[in-house]
Amino acid sequence: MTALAERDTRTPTGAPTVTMAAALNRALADALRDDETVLVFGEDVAALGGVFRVTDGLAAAFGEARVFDTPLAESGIVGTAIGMAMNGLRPVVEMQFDAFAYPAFEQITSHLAKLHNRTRGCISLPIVIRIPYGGGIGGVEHHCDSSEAYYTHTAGLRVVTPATPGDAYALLRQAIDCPDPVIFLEPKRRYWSKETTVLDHTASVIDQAIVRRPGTDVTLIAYGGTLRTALDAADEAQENGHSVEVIDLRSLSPFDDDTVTASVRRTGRAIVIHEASRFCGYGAEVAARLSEQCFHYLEAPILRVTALDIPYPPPHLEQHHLPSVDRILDAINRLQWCETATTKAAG
Amino acid sequence: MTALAERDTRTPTGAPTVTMAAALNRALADALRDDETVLVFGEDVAALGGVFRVTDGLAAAFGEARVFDTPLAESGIVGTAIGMAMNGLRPVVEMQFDAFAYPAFEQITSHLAKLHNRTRGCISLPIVIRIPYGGGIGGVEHHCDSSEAYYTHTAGLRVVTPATPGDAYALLRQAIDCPDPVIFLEPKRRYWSKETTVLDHTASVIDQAIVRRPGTDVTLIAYGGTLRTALDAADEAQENGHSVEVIDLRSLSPFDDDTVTASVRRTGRAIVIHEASRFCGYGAEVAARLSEQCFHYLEAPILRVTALDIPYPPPHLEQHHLPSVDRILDAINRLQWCETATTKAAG
Amino acid sequence: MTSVTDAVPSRANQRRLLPTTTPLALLSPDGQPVHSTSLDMPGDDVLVGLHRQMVLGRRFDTQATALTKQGRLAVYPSARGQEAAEIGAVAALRPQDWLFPTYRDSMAIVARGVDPVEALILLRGDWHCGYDPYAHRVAPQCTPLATNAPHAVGLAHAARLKGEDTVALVMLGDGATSEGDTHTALNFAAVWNSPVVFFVQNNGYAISVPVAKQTAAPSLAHKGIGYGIPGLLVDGNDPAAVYAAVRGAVESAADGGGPTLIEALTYRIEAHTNADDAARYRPQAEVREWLDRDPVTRIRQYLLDQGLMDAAALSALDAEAEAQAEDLRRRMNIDTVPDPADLFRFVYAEPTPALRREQRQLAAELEELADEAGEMR
Amino acid sequence: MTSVTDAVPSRANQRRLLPTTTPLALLSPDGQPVHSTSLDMPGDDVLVGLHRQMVLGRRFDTQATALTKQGRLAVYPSARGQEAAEIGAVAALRPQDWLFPTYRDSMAIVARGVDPVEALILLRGDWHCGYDPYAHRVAPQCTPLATNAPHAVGLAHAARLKGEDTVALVMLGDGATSEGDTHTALNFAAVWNSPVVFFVQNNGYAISVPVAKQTAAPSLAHKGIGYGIPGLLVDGNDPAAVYAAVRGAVESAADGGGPTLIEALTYRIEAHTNADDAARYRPQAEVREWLDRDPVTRIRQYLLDQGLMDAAALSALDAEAEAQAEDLRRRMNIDTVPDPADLFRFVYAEPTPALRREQRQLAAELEELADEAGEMR
Ligand SMILES: Cc1ncc(C[n+]2csc(CCOP(=O)(O)OP(=O)(O)O)c2C)c(N)n1
Ligand SMILES: Cc1ncc(C[n+]2csc(CCOP(=O)(O)OP(=O)(O)O)c2C)c(N)n1
Ligand SMILES: [Mg+2]
Ligand SMILES: [Mg+2]
Repeated sequence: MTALAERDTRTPTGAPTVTMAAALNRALADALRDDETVLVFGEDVAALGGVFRVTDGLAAAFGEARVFDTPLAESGIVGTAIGMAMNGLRPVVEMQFDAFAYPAFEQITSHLAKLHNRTRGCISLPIVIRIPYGGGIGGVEHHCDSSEAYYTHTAGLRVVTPATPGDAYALLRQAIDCPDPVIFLEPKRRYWSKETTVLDHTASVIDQAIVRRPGTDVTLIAYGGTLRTALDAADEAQENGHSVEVIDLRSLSPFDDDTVTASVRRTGRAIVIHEASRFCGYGAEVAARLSEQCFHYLEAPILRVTALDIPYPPPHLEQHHLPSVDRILDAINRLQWCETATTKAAG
Repeated sequence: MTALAERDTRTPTGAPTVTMAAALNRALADALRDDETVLVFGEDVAALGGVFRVTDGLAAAFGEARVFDTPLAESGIVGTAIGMAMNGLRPVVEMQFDAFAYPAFEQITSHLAKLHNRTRGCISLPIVIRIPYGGGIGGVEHHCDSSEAYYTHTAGLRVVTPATPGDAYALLRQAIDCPDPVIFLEPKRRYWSKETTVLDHTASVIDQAIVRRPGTDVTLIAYGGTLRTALDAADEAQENGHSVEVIDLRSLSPFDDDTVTASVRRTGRAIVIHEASRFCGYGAEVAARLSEQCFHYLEAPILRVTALDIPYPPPHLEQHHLPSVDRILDAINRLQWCETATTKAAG
Repeated sequence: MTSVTDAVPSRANQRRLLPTTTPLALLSPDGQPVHSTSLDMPGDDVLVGLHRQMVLGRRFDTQATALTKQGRLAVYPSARGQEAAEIGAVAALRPQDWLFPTYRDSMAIVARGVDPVEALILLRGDWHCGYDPYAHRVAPQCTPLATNAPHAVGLAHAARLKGEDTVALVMLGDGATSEGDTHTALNFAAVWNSPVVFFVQNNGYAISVPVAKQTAAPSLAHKGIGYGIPGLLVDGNDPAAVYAAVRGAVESAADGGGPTLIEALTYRIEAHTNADDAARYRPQAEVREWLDRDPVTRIRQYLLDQGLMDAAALSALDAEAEAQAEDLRRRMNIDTVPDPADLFRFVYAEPTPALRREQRQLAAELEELADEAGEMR
Repeated sequence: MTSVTDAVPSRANQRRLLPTTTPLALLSPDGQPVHSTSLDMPGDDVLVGLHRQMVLGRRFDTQATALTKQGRLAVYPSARGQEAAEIGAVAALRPQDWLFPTYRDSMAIVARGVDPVEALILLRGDWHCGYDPYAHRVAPQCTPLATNAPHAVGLAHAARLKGEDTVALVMLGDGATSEGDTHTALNFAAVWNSPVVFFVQNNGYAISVPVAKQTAAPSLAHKGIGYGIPGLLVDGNDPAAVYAAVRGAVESAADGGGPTLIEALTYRIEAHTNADDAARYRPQAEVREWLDRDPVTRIRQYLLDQGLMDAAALSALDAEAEAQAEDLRRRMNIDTVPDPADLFRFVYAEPTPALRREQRQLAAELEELADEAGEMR
C-alpha cells in the first residue's frame, strides 16, 4: 500500500474500504497536497514510511524537503517544529512510540502548550504531534503506554484520538488545519481495522464526542483503542437485557460536556473505559465532572474500567492488564440495578 | 541560618520553632549523618545551599563527595542517581523548580518508576527527587507549576508532599529511608512558614493522610500549599455554622482511602482543593474514587476548588488563579444544604 | 522548497572546525588594536555604534537593577560586564535575522529595538512576554535553559525551505550548554546545514556553579567539531572581536555555509540576579580582576586614541543614556493592572466553553469584591 | 569517600582527545596483521577466545532470528556482522566491571555469561528482563535510546565514591548519539572523571536512517573533545582492535584516567529487526560489500595463518556452537506461562493496598474463567 495507490482508489461517489493506517496516510497526503506549508517529519518517516507505514510513499510523492527524516532526538523534533511554526509552516511530526515522546516532554509542556499564551497570541503553533499509543499488539515495554493524561492535564494543548478510519482521516485533517497545537493519539491496535467510508473532513469532529450506539440504560464512554471493546460489550449486554449507549469521545481535551452529560442524565448510569492505568488516569476527570454535573440523575456511581495500576506488562501478560468485554460486563452488573428497581418500586 | 546552627538548637526535650526550609535542611543533615550511603546533589546545592537554602551548610558539614553540584542537566541528575542507586547509594536530588524537572521526565517515567518492576525486584531505587512546586510567591513562568498529576499517574513512584515543618522533616526522613523512589514535592510558599515542634520521624506518615481539623458537616481535602488555605476557610465556615473537617493527604500516591473515605462517609460532603489546574488534575482522582466509594453517603456532589485551566499566570495575576478562602467558602455554600434539609425533613 | 538532504555536508574538515587555543581578539584589554589573521577590524562607524549601544545598554541594565530595589521589578538578571557580548552579537544581525535571547539578554533585546518597558514587562510580572516577537524578530526571552536553541534551528530551517535570507542567532549561557537541547539543536542545525549562529556567553558561572564544574572540555567552542560545526573562541569583552566573529558567522550562514558555534569569554559582574548572594560562592577579588577588563572602557579607549570620539561626544552620550534611564524610570513607575480577562484569551486560538465559564465566574467574583469595596466606602 | 571536585581535570590536551582520521586496526580485512602505533595486538589466547565467542555469538544470533520465524520470540534485533564489536568490547571487561547494553546487544550479554534463555525472556515476551543484573553485572537491556548512558556514569561514580575498582561500559548506537542523554552522560562522566567507557557501535543505520543524516561530524569519536574525553575511532569489524581499544580504555579508567569514547565502525547485516524491511532504504550491494569484510572470517584467517587454530579445532568449535543452538532451540520451545501475580509484586517494594485489591480481583476473574473452562469439559 502506498499513499499514491490509496489516492487512486479515491472516487467522488464510491466509498473505499480503508484501514486506519491508510486513512491517516491519505489525510497526510491530502494535507500536503492542499497546503504548501504542511511538513511531515520525524524518525524513519521518509524512506521507510514510518514503522507503521502511516507516512508510506509521502516522501516520494512530495519530496524530501517536505517529508523528511530527522536525527534521532524527539525534543529536537518538537523543538524545531516550534521554530518552523513560528516561521509560518505547519509541521506534522511523528513520535515513533508513546514512551519515546517523553524526551520531548519539556518542549511540549513548557513551550508548545504555552507560547501562544505567552505572547498574547502573537505566536501561533499549528503543530500536530502524531503519537501511536496504547497496547494490545504484543509490544515490549515502552511501546504500549497510554500517555494521554500527561497531555490532557496540560492547558494549551488539544488532545484528540480517533477510533475509526473515517474519524482518523477527518480528525487528522482538522488537527492539521487547527491553529492550536494538537497531540494526535493513534491507537496502534486499530491501525489495521477496516471501515468502508468516504473519507471526508468537512463535518466538524475535532471537539465533539459522538454517540456510536444509542441506548437507554447505561452510557459507556470510550475512545481510541477501547471503543471497539465497548461496542462489543454493549452488544453482549443487550442480550442480558441492558440497553447500552456508547459514546466515542474523540476529543479528550477540550471535553465535550454537552454530548456526554446529556447522555448520562438520560441513562443515569455511566462507565468510563480506557487503556491507561486507573490512578489519575483520564477516566478520573470524566467520572469526577460527570459525578458533579449529573449528581441528581445518577442511579449508581460512575465506574471506571481501565488498565491496572502497574507499568505496562510484557506481551504474555498484557491480556490481564487491558479492559476487556468481560470486565465491562462485570462493571455494568455492578451498577446497582436491583437497588434502583426497589427505589423505583418505592417511588 | 545554616544546617549546623539548626542542629545546635536541637535538644531532646525542648521543641524548637522551625521553618519548613529549616526542617527540610535538618532532615537532610540528619539523614547524611545517620546513613553513610545518602548523597545530596543537584544544581547549586553545594556552595550556594540551594536557591531556597534547603541544602544550606550541608556541603561544608559533609564534604563535596556527599553533597555536590552537578553540571546543568536534570536528566543527567536523575539518570546518574539511578546508576548510583543501582550501586548501593541513596541519592537525594534536587530539581531547582517544578518546570525544570521536565527534562528528566523520561528518566523518571521510563526508568525510575519501572526498574524495580522491570527486574522483578532485583534493582531497588531508593531515590528521593526533591521538587519545590506550586506558586503564590510571585514567581515568573516555569517557576510555579503544580506538576503532581504527571507523577501520580505513573505507577511505581511514590508522591508525597508536606504541609507543615514537622511533616516536612518526618516525610523527608521516611522518603529517604523508603526503598521505593519518591517524588518529594515541597510547597514553595510554605518554605518560610513556622511551627514549634520536636522534629521526629518515628511515627509513620509517608503513606497516611491525617485529619488536621475535626468536623461533622463537610470534609475539605487538601495538601501541600493549600492546607493552610483550607484551614483558614474552615475557621470562617465555622462562623457560618458549618462544622468543617480538614484532611491533609501528605501521600498523594499511594492514596490513603481509609482515612479519607471514613471522613467523607461521616460528613456526606467533600471538597478537594489544589493549586494545580482542574482538568485531569489530582483532584479528579480524589473526586472520582470518593464518588464511587461514598456514593450512598453523599448529600452533594464532590466539588473541586483548584487553579484555573490555564498556564500559570504572571505574578500580578496569580491571585486570580489560586484557590482562595473565598472560593472554598463559595464551594461550601454550593453543597446543597437546603436540599438536604428538605430531604432530611422528608425522610 | 529546497531539499533537506542536499544540505547534508560532506564529512567536514577537522582543522576548520577547531577553535584557536587563545580567544580571538581585535582590541587588547587596554584598548590597543590587536592584529588578527581571522577577524577584520569593523569600520569606524560600527565601532562608534557599538560603543554607543554598550553605554546605553549598561545604563539600562543598572537602571533595571535599581528598579528591583524599588520593587518595580520582581527580579532582574543583570548583564553588567557582558556588554561587549550582548551588543556585539546583536549589532552583527541584519534586520531580516532573528534573535533568540534568554532571561539574561534584556540588554540585547533593547539594542535590537524592543521598547525597554516592553522588554521588562516579563520581569515586572505583568505578562510572560511584553513585546510582539515579529515586530523586531526577537523571540520571547527563554527561561527553560537551552530550549530556545531548537526553536532557532527550526525557524532558520523554515526560512531556508521558504527561500528567505534569514539567519537565527540563539543566545546560550555556559551552563545551558550542558542541557540536552543544546546538543540536539547543534546536531539538527549541522545535519540540516541551517543558517544558525549559536552564541554562547561563557560568563564563568551558572548561578553558583563555575565553568570548571560544568565542563572538562578545552573550551565550549571545542564542542563544534563533534557536530561538524566550526567553533570559535572569542574574547567576549572585546566588542570588535565579538561583532566581527558573529558578522562572519551570519554572512557564512546566509551564504549557505551552515551554522557556527561561538563561545564569548566574559564575566557576570553582578550576582545571578538581584535575589542571589554571590559572596557565597566567589571571591570579590575575582570580580575586581574582571572589572579591570571592562569592555566599555576598552572600546572607549580605542575610540579616543583613534580620535573617533572626543570628551564632548562622550558626555553627550552619557547625557543621552541618563535621559533614557530617566524615561524608563518614569514609565516603570506608572502603576499597571493587567486585565484578568487576558488569562483566558490566549490559551487557545478560541477560548473553549470551559474557559469561557471560568472567565465568567472570575468576572462575577471580581464584581462582588468591587461591590463589597463600594459598600465599605 | 573521595571528593568529586578533586576529580575535575585540568583543561585537557587537544591532541590527546582527537581520534585518528582512519580507524585504528590490528587486522586487515583479509586477516593480515596491521602495525599500529597506539594499539598492541592481544595475546594469542585472547585472540583464540575472541574467535570462539564470535562463532558462538553468531550462531546464537542466527538461532534467535530463526526463533522469531517460529513465533517463539516477539521480535529480535540481530547483531549479525557486529560480532567483533559486541564480543571484543565485552571480552575486554573484567569481572568487577559493569555492562550497560541495549536491545541490540543480546550477543554481548550472553558472552558476558548470562544464560541465553534468560537473555531472551524480554524478547520472548515473558518479562521485561530475564536475568538478575547483579549476577554478571549486566544492566537490563535498555530500549529508550541513550538513557542507559547516565546510569552507567552514576554507577561508575558511585563505585569511585565507595573506593571500588569498577568500570562501567555503556553500549550505544550511532542513532542514540543524537539523544540528549548521550550528551549529558558524556559531560557528567568527564566533569566527574568517572571510570566509564562509551562504546558506540556505528553500524551505519538507525533503523532506516543512515549516519549521514544523523551527524555531520568528521566522526562520532570527534564528539569526545567537546567534553574533554579522548575519542577513538576503531575498525569495528576488527576484534583485535576493538578488544585492545576497549581494554586500554578500561585500564585507563581504572587508573583514574577518566572516561573514553570509542566509535567502532561496523555494519548491521540484517534488517533492524526481523519485523523491518531493509530493502526499503538500502541497496543489497551495500550489504554485500560488508559481507566481504566479515569479522569472523577475518580473525579466523589470522588464527589459521598463525597456526593458532587448525581445521579440527574449527569443526570442534562449530559443533559446540551447533550444540548450544540446539540446546537454546529446545529450551525456547518449552511453553511458558508467566505468573499474573508477578504483575503486582514488584511495582513497589511492598504491594500497596490498592494493588492487593487489584491482584485479588484478577485472581477471582481467572478462577471464574478456569471454572467455566472446567464446566465445558
Ligand atoms: C531547564 C532548566 N533548569 C534549571 C533552570 C534554573 N536556572 C535558571 S538560570 C540557571 C543558570 C544558567 O547558567 P548559564 O546557562 O551559564 O546562564 P547565565 O545565567 O550565566 O547567563 C539555572 C540553573 C532553568 N531555568 N532551566
Ligand atoms: C527515545 C527513543 N526514541 C525512539 C526509539 C525507537 N527506536 C528503537 S531502535 C531505533 C534506532 C536506533 O539506532 P541506533 O542507535 O543506531 O542503534 P541500532 O538499532 O543501529 O543498534 C529507534 C529510533 C527508542 N527506542 N527510543
Ligand atoms: Mg553563565
Ligand atoms: Mg545504528
